[in-house]
Amino acid sequence: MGIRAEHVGRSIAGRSVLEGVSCEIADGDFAVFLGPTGAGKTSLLRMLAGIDLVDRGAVYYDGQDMRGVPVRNRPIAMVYQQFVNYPSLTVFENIASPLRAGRQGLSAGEVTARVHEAAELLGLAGVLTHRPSEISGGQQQRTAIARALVKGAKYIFLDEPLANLDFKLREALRGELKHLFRKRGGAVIYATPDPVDALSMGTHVGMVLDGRLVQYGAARAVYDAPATVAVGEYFSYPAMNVVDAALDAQGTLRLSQSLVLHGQPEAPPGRYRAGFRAHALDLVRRSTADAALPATVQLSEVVGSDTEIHVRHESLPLTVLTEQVRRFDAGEAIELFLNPAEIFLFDADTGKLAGRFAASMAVEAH
Amino acid sequence: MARIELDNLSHAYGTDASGAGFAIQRLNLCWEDGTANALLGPSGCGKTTLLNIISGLLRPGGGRVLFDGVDVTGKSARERHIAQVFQFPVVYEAMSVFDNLAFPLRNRGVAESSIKPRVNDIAELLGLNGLLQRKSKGLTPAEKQKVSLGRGLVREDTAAVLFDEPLTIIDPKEKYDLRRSLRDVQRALKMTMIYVTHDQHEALTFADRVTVMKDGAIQQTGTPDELHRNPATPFVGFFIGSPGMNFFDVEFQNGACSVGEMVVPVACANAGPARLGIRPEFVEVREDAAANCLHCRIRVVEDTGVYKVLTLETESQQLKARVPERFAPAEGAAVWVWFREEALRIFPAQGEARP
Amino acid sequence: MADWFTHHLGWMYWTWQSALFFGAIMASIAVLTVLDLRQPSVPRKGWLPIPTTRGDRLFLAIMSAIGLHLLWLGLAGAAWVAGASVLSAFLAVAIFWKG
Amino acid sequence: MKKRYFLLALYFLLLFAPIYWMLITSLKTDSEILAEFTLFPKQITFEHYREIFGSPEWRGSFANSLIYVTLNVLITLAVAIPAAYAFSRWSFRGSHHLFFWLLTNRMAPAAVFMVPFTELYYAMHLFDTHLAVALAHCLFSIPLAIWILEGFMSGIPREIDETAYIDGYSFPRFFVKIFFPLIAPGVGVSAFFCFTFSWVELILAKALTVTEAKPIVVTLTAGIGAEGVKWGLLSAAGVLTMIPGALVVYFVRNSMAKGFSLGRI
Amino acid sequence: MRQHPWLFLFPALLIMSISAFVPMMTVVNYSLHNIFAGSSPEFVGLENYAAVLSDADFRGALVRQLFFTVTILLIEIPLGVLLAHAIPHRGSGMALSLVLLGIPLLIPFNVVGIVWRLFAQSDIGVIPSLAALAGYDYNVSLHAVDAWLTLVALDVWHWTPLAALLAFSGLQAIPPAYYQAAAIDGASTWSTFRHVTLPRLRPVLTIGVLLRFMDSFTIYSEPLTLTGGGPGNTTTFLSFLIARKASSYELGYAGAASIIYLYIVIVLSYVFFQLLSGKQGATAR
Repeated sequence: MGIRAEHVGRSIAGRSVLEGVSCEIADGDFAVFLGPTGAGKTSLLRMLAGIDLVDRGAVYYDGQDMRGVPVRNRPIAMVYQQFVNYPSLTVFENIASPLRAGRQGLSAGEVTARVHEAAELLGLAGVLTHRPSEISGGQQQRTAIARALVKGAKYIFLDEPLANLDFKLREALRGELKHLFRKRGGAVIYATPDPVDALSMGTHVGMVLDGRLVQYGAARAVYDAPATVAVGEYFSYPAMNVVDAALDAQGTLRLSQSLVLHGQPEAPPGRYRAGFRAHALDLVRRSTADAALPATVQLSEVVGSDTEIHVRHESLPLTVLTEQVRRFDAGEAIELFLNPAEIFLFDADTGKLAGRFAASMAVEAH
Repeated sequence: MARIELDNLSHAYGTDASGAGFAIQRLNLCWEDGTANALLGPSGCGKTTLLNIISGLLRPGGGRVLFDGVDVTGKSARERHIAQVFQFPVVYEAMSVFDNLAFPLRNRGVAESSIKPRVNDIAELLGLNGLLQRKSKGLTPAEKQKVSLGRGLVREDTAAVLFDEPLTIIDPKEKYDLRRSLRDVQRALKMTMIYVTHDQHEALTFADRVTVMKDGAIQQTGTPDELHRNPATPFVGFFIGSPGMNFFDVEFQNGACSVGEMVVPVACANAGPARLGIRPEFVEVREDAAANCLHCRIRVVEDTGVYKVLTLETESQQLKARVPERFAPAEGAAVWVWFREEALRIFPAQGEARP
Repeated sequence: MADWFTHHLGWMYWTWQSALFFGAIMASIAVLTVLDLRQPSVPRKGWLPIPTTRGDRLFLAIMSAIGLHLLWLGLAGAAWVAGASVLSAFLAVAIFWKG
Repeated sequence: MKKRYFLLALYFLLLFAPIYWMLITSLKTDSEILAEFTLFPKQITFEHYREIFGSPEWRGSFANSLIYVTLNVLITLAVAIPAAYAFSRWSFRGSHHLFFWLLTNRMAPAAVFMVPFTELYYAMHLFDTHLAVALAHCLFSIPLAIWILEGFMSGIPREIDETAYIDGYSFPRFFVKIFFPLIAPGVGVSAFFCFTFSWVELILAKALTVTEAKPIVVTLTAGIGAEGVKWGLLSAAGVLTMIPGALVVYFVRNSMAKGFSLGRI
Repeated sequence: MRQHPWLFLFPALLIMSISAFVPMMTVVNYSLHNIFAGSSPEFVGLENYAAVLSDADFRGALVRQLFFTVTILLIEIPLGVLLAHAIPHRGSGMALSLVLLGIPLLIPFNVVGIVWRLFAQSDIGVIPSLAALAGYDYNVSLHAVDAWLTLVALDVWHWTPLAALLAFSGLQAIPPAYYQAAAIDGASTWSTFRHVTLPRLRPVLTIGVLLRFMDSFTIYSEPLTLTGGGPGNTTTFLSFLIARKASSYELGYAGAASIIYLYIVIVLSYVFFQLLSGKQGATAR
């Protein structure tokens, strides 16, 4: 059982914001909808939650059609990107509000106990008597999360809950959220523009692009087989390198003048767009199959404990992710190694995934 | 362009008796002429205050600001020939983009004939050439911010260009282009630039030398590599790098110490309490029990696509470890860890608390 | 009926001419509402200085018709006031068609 | 710096000169008012105030004003709060036009409605009642209140409403427990402006009342223009009419600044 | 979520329709008929309008009205901006200034008239006494110029605080970064005012102009108490004229004049409203 959406669509002022979305989120899933700003993830979340009306299609909870069921009667909780709390209530009262507003009939003692439990879990025990305006942004968002948790709702929706937080706080809360929401009875539905969030938190990932759900499936499966070049580009950090390439009948892939690879392609000969993620390139040879290519550094960026190097190989702009903190100067010549097992072949016209370039060498999916 | 020195600088907003109201405390710093620098720290650490003191928008409570050795503490922003770009876009909305970019030049009486090429150059650099005739009111926030950046870069006679988290509102894709443009300009014109941010990516990417600040005091100044490899304080260790450094409170006895049941093979001359720091990259994790390892349980596994970050718990505390993609054990599994000796860092116990 | 009317609404001084006038305005608002329900009007930008929907254009047409009549009366007096009506009609067409 | 404050001080001096003059006139004896020009009363007298409090006409018209003003504020808030909520939360067909139409009523000159209102309330058998004046003033106070309240409500994110529904609040409970405390300053400001408007409005109040509901503003103006105006009495009454406004502003003083910054007054 | 806007709007619309539509139609009916008490109305088309528009009294009142409104707008708005700059930006000085400024706004309009009548009355007022010292014979009920100046002074006295308060809140809302940027760009004081302050004040100033236009265009109580419309007709404004005609039961004239009056108010308000919504989306929806 869980949430099922069938051909869901919605228009605002005659313009469609979301079209033909179908997916099934089972109980126990942590479903992440990934997509750029304005793609329609928030709309999708709001429709699944019932905050916005569905213009077309239907949403089912546990097999029951939810059209016409008002939000207050649904087993849901929601956390917004903006820190939404009741400004006139204290943190304690905020967390207690779903317990008091509903018809759960809890005694005052039970309410207090459950609020304290949630507050403890989220490190809010010290600020329970404060008002939301008196605590930090991180604490405000934790309050909103505690309110969602304490309700015990079957389905919890989180709309970019970490987007407005500082980098370090985001890093810490990401792991915590995953831990908090694990092993609950229902499902978690989470929207984010950050591909790392999607992969590290989600059991399932839905890629939303231009008002459509382009691909939905187990997180790792989507990551290892992006349906289109657009999914591949977005669901990678840094963005996937995409290069026009030609594959001949002998299984030889020509990416540039000097970069020619041999493999056992899953696709027939023809013209392709070859995609490989930044970490498929490295500064050291990791296996004998790796192909070497010369490149010139354009810019190097330190990302956490890694370095992202933007380079040019012949006329192709490529991005490399290497696991160390190092500074490269612009214009510096370096040698890179490309792992052919990590090359995806996308159809040159439709952008659809045709297959891996070196299937036998592909890393096994987790 | 100038070399900028801060000499024993202090500044307080609301001074209370305890001195806790200090925004900046007795600070000494020097930025060499023509270098790209960053000031990195969490919000509220005093970096914007410091920037405003350098540009002359704020008079410091104590200490001096020197440009090329000349004391400019009492001079106004205009006299210092400083350019500054703010966190949120500041455009003169009634003017066109061109007039906005020309404004700092016109105010200083630059001839119209030399304004035009200069404005066009800057517009080209920032990708604003198509917008020059537009009213700046209708621009998107990102475009407005580029106009602000342009006004900061348009003057050639500035002593330094200061940036106060200028890319906060720019899209990630464009951030990269703008960062590169800024670096290119800096390299080409050998400008002295100071870039303030709370985002370690931006600081470490933009600057040759990064200064980490906390609570109005300098923690460390160095190249990105130095900061990452040899943090001077636990704060730097935690703040730089992702995830940040792990810390353990330990007691040294006979030149060694232990974390839980694991004896850490690190030499330290001083006996007594200390803090041990290790980056998650150097926490080694194995699935089977081994001698002298720390027994942990996996609390959370986060897959980034390139590596996995494990949050581990021992009896008494949590730590993070970074492991390769192929690492199989799932959440809840028992594992054993040890630390790579060469990566261990020792900090005094009386250092500041981890945030 | 007529008695009730005179008794309760007599103070409003209705005649069939004024009833016709208000009837016409009500009818045009009603027609527009029905049209808008069937096919929502999207604001568009024509020769008028602001983007307008159908409703805006009706408002502007009525207001400019009143204005033209008042102007005519003020400048030329009551004679040939039908001229103002003709001008208003042309203006209304222009506003609805290309406004 | 100095020049700025000098300007301000000078302005305040000019601002208070007329008020001061009225105040001292109300404290002077009639003979002193007419006989000589004095900046401070030679002999302070409260006889004018005593006369007002002793006169049933003055007392009655004070009471009449208070009654219909209170009625007006209550009716206005009761209908304006839900209407403002609709405007701030939903964009529905014709909402813009409706909003503008409402505002034009605020702009309409009261003189235009003088005769038809008289006829209307005659027909409704409400002429010369407090309710008539209160309802007539609603024409101006409702749009004003909707405008002010809409501004305050738009400042409260819709997500608060949604969160409340998700938490399980019914609409009435949400409105009373969560929403109302948040817009309370706006309600205060609207009440204040409805109050002042109704308290000072003259044309309609004069046209709709004869004796039963005759308000203070009419009683005040009645004596003007005639020969032998009782200046002392008039000043004292003027001073007294300023008091309720001052009291109301005292209660909503904290919300005023916010109302001003929203630009809705 | 389902939306029930009309349910929420119903009570307000009901009252507004009765209070606005019915009288409005009645006024239009007045304007289209010749009405004599006791007999049925005679439809006369636009005759009343022609009569009103060619009436010297009406034209005079209209011109005076426009002139008055423009005059006070030209004084009150700039003076308000000037005052707003003079108000301290924080602390108790600010609070005190704001409260003091607000006081005239709270005085009933006809009391304002009385205050100024006392101030300007020829036998008991301050102004005549001071003017006499300067050798000027000041008399509101005899000299049109004196009456005008006093009326303008009254309105400026009464309403400049509103402009000042609005401008002050507008000034407070300008982020300091704008002034810092101007300082760094080397802008002069005037240039800063012209390019930073003024454009940012525009929305609040437009609101100020709109409010002051609306209220000064419908001014009634103050001239009634201060000058009674005189001397002669020199301070007779539109509201005054219409109220006078209606009181003498010239309903056709009063109705036509009302409609013309209302038309001007609505057109100008519409223009301001459009300016406002164009410049500041949030306010005008």
